[in-house]
Amino acid sequence: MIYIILTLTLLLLMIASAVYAIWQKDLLYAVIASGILSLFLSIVFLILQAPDVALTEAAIGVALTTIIFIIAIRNTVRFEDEHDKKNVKTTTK
Amino acid sequence: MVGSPVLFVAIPLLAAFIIPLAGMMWKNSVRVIPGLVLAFMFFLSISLMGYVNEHGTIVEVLAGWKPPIGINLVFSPFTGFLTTLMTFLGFIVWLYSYKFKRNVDFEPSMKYFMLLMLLVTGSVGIVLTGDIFNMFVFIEIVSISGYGLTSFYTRRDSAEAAFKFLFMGAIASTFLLIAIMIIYSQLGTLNIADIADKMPMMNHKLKVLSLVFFILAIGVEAEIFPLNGWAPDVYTEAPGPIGAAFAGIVVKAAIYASVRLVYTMYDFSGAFDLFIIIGLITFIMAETTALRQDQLKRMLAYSSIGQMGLVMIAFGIGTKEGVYAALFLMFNHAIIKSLLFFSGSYLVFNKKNKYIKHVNGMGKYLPITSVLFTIGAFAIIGLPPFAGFWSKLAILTAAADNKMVVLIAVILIISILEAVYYLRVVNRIYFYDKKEKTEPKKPSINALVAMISLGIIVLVIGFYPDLISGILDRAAADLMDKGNYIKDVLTLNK
Amino acid sequence: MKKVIVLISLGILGFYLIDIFLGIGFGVPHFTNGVKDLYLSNSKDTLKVSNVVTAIVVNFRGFDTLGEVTVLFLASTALGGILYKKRHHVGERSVLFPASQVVMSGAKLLFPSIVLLGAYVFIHGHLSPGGGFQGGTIIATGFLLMLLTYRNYSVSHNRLVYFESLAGILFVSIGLVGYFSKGSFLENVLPVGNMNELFSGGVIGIIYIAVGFKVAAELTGIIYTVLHEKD
Amino acid sequence: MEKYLNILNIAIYGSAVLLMLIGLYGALTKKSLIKIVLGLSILDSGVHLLMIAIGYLKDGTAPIFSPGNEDKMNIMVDPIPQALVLTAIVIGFGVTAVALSLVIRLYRHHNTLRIDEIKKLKW
Repeated sequence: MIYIILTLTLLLLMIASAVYAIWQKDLLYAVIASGILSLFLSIVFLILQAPDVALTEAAIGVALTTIIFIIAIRNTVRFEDEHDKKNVKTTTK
Repeated sequence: MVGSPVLFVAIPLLAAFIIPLAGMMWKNSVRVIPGLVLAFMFFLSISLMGYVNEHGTIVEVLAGWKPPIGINLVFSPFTGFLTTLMTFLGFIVWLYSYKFKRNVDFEPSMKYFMLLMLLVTGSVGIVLTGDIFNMFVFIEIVSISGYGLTSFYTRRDSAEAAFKFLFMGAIASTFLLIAIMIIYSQLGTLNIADIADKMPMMNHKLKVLSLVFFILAIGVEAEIFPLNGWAPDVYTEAPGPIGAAFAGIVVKAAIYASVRLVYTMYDFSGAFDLFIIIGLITFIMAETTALRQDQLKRMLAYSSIGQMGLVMIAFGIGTKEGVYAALFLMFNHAIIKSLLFFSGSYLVFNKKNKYIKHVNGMGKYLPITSVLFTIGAFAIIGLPPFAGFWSKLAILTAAADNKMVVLIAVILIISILEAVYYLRVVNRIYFYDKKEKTEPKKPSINALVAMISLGIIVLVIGFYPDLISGILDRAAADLMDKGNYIKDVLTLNK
Repeated sequence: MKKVIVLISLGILGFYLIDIFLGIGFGVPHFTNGVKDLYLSNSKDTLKVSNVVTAIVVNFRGFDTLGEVTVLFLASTALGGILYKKRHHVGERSVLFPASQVVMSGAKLLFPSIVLLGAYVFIHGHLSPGGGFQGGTIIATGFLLMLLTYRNYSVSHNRLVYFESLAGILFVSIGLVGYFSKGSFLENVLPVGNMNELFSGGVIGIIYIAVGFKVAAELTGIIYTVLHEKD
Repeated sequence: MEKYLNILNIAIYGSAVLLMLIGLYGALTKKSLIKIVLGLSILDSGVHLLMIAIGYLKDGTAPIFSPGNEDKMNIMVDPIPQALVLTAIVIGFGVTAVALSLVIRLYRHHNTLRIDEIKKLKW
């Protein structure tokens, strides 16, 4: 029972962070959200009795993918609407 | 037996890992080693073909586990024929681009040749493997080296083309995984022969849906109509020889994968009609679009897609004659389209956008290249003394045997279109005056050798089609014999 | 308009997927005579490897893993080709922001233990969850930490190439040893030992160590290339 | 218990499919190249969850013969999808890395990440 509630909560959180990652205009937040998605996903893998996959997902999905996205964002632009001057002004000093 | 099929994968990978080390000691080794490896693969496949003709299909077991458990490689007359073709073309592409990259720095040239070698290896792996997940891994190897090669030139548009390719390829690979999982969840195995054996146990609805996912996934690489949006851009932006490699090697491997699925794995005949419909749409759309192109490489790309449509139609006929025609067409297309890409990229060398009008009057300045291009153009249209004629004849006879009159009419009409746009280019080469002052680039020796050998093959096959028909016949018989494939793989005594 | 088309087609796709997988069912055995039981029993009895996933990844389907390692190798090669620029000026290293003293000492403290953890994970790949890929990634995250923390931390490119190439050569040569001595590529040539001991499973441990080194070197290389890309 | 399993059936498959659809939606409709790559990686996550879910067995244990666990072969979850997902995750990372490097190069040339301003990338 407790496992089922835990699983359902994790799945909900996962979906929520996926929606947030797609919806958010600030790419940095979006990428962090997708990292969180991977974190929840790796816990779900653990519940589904796949420790190897959970370990891989935690290492690759949470750490490396997120970091490589962040590096890419830093080398390019941070906002989805990059020409929206107001947006850029307020957040990148 | 001189070697075994596993060396087709093991040796190139070993070489790929050695090259960075060897490159530190002797800089030229980064171009020489891939060539040696490709030549080795070609000779290995020829010698294995000889063995297979006498002793029958080789089934190679990996890691010592018999097929339902382990992965196996199958070297049959059919897969062997494709392997020989691919490795030969790989070697020719290497030969063509050996000096081509001299002006490029050490590091990019190392990457170019390494990616080229692994592109060929991945394609050969797709053909040889007997396991669907292993096929997925090889498809990914081919795709990633394709992305790298497409964006090789740091010109503006190559990265766009590569990104487009990557976008479609990434979605396709998820579809492929879904299809593999549907099959696995029902049958509990990943081996193609085992799946084919157990296929009647599977629910009909899931069978259809998994086939749809498979076709959606493999169709991206096979340049099937709605999924080939990447192809013209990639052919235009990639280096010239890579266009030939895509048309001659990668697409062949993808077509092989879809044919293997429909002929061996699935057991319902509706799939053949699907092939004909897909092929017809692809053929008509591509050839009519090719007519409107004003860039040479784009025109060649659409023509290549159209030819693939024709191959799909021929496979869709579903008889042994149809398969024979399809294989002949694949062989011809690989050789001729490479010749066209090779000579075409010299005709419009260093021109921005590579418009067709740039070939004006090249007949005087680059006589040999122009003649070779003309041979290629005549051959692909299907004019009688050249190789393309026999394959078109074969497909028309196969269609006539099955009384597919509409099909014959469509193929003939579209062939006229094809003739129009190729002859337009040939016309410009010989009967127009050159306008620009710039001196055209003369092909280097190795490129010339590569092109001439392809041209000779086109002529020889054109005059003596019997040289190859025996091999094609055995290959076609091998593909049609599904029970034999299953028996060869599953009743392996080791 | 485009969004509507996309939504409709996604709806169709979603409907079919849900339909397929609800029909397949969750938590119940789906097939009767699949290869699952063969893998489980062979891994236990023949190979004496306790982690069945490792046995599958490295031995039963070791060819896939070779391909997978090649995919990573290709990715790092293609990446270098894509981001290649003529002049390599190694000036100011770009980091996200200058790290504070606390972070610097913390990273220095953490780095050896992360590497140790990674090594532990791939050495014990056949006994417990984990293995070459996981361990290699953990080591790569250790290097990532150092790269992000220290402005001047540099990984010797040549050393990465050595590790990468030698580990790859080791993997393929173990496979070839199996091919030449037992007749099949990647076949186990060493004694399998006893279950749940460190030296069990024959070549599996060695291959996974090679994979670990290779993955660590490749991932570090990928991060390094992208990180130092900035003009 | 049967009912709970049913709930999980719908929940796990539903959320895996939903993840895939969200990812595809992002990849197909968004204008920013990084968002597109992000959508592709979410799509991958969904497929991985789907694959693991297929291998799951009710009340199963992880496929590891740890001491004291040697005779539980019948209730072990299916190890094969796990091995496949392991491969697929690593391959997915490789593709993501290549995609992002292409994005960086496109930005270098065009100084923008919006596909509607990079002319050819319209589809």
